Order: sequence, then C-alpha cells, then structure tokens
Amino acid sequence: MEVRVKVFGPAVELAGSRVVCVRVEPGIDEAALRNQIAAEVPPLAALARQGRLAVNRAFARPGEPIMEGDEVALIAMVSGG
Amino acid sequence: MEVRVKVFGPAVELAGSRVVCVRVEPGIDEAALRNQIAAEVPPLAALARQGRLAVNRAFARPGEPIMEGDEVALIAMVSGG
Amino acid sequence: MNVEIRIVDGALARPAERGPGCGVGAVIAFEGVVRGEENGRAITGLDYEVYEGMAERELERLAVEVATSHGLMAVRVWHSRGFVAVGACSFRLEMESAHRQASLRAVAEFIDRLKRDVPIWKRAVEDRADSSQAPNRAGQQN
Amino acid sequence: MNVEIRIVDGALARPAERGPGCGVGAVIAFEGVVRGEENGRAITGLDYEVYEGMAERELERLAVEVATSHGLMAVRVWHSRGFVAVGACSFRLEMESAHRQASLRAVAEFIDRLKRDVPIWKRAVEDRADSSQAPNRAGQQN
Repeated sequence: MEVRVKVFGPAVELAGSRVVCVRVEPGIDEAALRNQIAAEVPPLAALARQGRLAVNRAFARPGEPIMEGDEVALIAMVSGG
Repeated sequence: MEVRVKVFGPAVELAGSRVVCVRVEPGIDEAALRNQIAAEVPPLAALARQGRLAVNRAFARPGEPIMEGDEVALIAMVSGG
Repeated sequence: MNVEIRIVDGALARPAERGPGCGVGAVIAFEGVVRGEENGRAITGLDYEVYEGMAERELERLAVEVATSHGLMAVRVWHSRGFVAVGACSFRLEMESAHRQASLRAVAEFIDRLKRDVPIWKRAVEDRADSSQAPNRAGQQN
Repeated sequence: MNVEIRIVDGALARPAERGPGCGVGAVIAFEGVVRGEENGRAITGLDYEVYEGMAERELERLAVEVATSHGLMAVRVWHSRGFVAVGACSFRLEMESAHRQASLRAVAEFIDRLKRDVPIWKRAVEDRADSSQAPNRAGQQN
C-alpha cells in the first residue's frame, strides 16, 4: 500500500513537500515506517529517526500497525523557546 | 529610657494592646530587647523569641543598638496560606 | 475541573475578566510573548503552523493530565495559529488551584510537555513582506 | 528594570492592559484569591493589617532583589489592605522576563519571602457584621 505521510515545520523545507509518499506492506509498525522514511527521503533522515509518527491524529503506540486509509504524520518537534 | 514597641496581627490580641512599653538602657540591642519583652509581657513570649524587631521601619541588624526616639516594632509573621 | 482549549488566528487578546470558582486560592496566568530576535537574528514575528485536529486534542489531553495530577480546579489554554508580531502574545495558559504550589508546578510542567508533545511549529519571519503574504497560513510558502 | 509596588484598600481590580517592554518573552501574573475557609472554618473574608511605611519598603526591597537575581525586566506588586471578601483578589504579582524559567522561579521565591519578611498580617473574618464595622482598619477591634 502507499502511505502518504504529512510533514510540518522545518520538515517541509527539508522534504520539499508537505506530504511524503512511501510504499510499504500493510500492518507495518511505526518504527519500521520511520526507518523507511529515513532511507527513502535522506533529507528527513534525522527528523524521522528522532521524531514520532501520529496515526489518525494521535501519537502511535510502539508496535502499532499502520493500515490502509490511516492518516499518518511525522511529528518532529524542534526544541525552541 | 522607655521604648514603645508596636505590635501587629495576633500579637495585638495576646498583648491586649497595639503598643507595649518597656524600660531599658539606651543602646540595648535587638536580641536583648526581645528577651526583655518576653520576660515582661508573658503572653508575647513566644512571638518575641521567634520574631524580629524593626527599628525605624527596617529589620534590625544583629547587635544593632536601639536609641531614644527610635520607632520600634515587633514583627512576628505567623505562617499562612 | 474546567478545561478549555482555544487555537486562534493571530495574536491573542486579553481574556475577559471572570470570577474564580469556589475554593480557588491561586490563579496563575502565563503569557508567551514574541521576542524581537530568534537565534540572534532580528525578526518581525513568528508564524505558527498547527496540525489541525491533532494539536487541540493533544492540548486537551495534556491539560486534563496536568490538572488531574496536580489537583487543579481549572486550566485554560490559548495558542495562536499563523502570524504573530513581535511584542504580541501567542500563548496564554491559566491555571487555578487551592494553593499556589500546585499551579506553579503545573505551569512549568505544562509548558515543557507542550513543547515536546503538541504538534505546533513556529517559523521566524524576518521581514514584513513575508508575513503579510500569508498571515494565517503558516508555512505554506516555505 | 521596572518595579512597581501598590498597597490598596480592599480587593484588587484587574490592572489595565499594557504592552510588554522590548525583549520580554514571558509574562506571569499570579493572583492570590481569598478562599471560603481558614483552618477548616467558613469565613466571609480576610482583613489585612499593614505596617504602613515598612511594608511598602520591604516589598520594594524584595522586588528589586528578586528582579536582580533572576534577571527580570519588570516586577509589579499589588497587595490589599483592609477587608477582602471571599472570591476576591488580595494579592497580584506580575513578572516579565526574556524566558519563562526566570519568571517562574522568581514568582515562587517572591511569595515565599513575602510571607516571611513583609509585615502584613491577615485576620479571618467569620461574619459580615464584623467585617462591615471596620473594613479598612484591620485588627483595631480585636
């Protein structure tokens, strides 16, 4: 399946886009998906490794499977004042 | 000399008055004056021992002498919300 | 317990006066104000990008958790979306509790967790042209 | 650094809106509100007795010390004198700093030292007759 991953903030500039598309097996977990983003979109590698994924607008639990139709977003907070 | 010591808050009720008079030698220091208040006005003994004296509207420094004409007050804060 | 979350376009206005609930002994209001520099460079403001739908939910979850763990009587949160000029307020947090210690600790904890867990990003805006182009659509022109 | 001290008769009104000075990133307002009970007994309000002349001086000294040690840009203090009814505000402290940590720590320190060092006493008022007799002359009828 294709997962369209929303990105925000500095990640938009790094990715050159507000959405990043990756092809994965249904049921992939959030850590594996972050690794795949890091591998396929090198400018996002650091944010993908340190960030978290949100699935359907809530942070994914460790091991949570991602299914067709889920809204997925990479949430990488950059420290700030 | 006679020192008129202003008291406030719960000390007023304990002393039955807003001013307590004690006769002392000029130049008495603040610790000695507090001891004398504790001895001469027994209901104020606890507050006089734990409190501080203000001389001319500033907290007395340790050993500071109290002279004729000084405005003296017993400042005993009772803990509260 | 009373929890309110508001994400508003642009700078925050001062909230209306209101009487605190029964038993409240301490009310703390924290306001975050946009400073004139970011990483040592002069700016004209900050542009806040909000992950709509998720940010409100995370703010509410955080408010309820912090209110419960600190025994607060009320938490109210306002956060800006879009452009906020230097000197204006982009974040306001109000907490009410019986005693001051609970609210003081809760304010510190809330803001630390907000920065870590709530999907809102800020972008420094260095010149006015940039900010006037898209005052309420953060980041879309990046 | 901007320091203001106000001791006012009765409950405090909300201060007027104002723009924070340059470089300010955090504004904290703490309000102490009179609670409906004191040591487990229902009360109608608190009567504040102020050692006139000394209380203002100690508040100012405290404000300057805390502002200096925490690097604050402004400290404003309001404290009531006389009767303040349950639910009304008797103490307001505002602090401004570049970053939130300084103001948060300074608020906690200021209030701790206020209670220890500033000659203001409160007396619980249990019935309205008591409070209306001497609304602004705390303790004189004790």
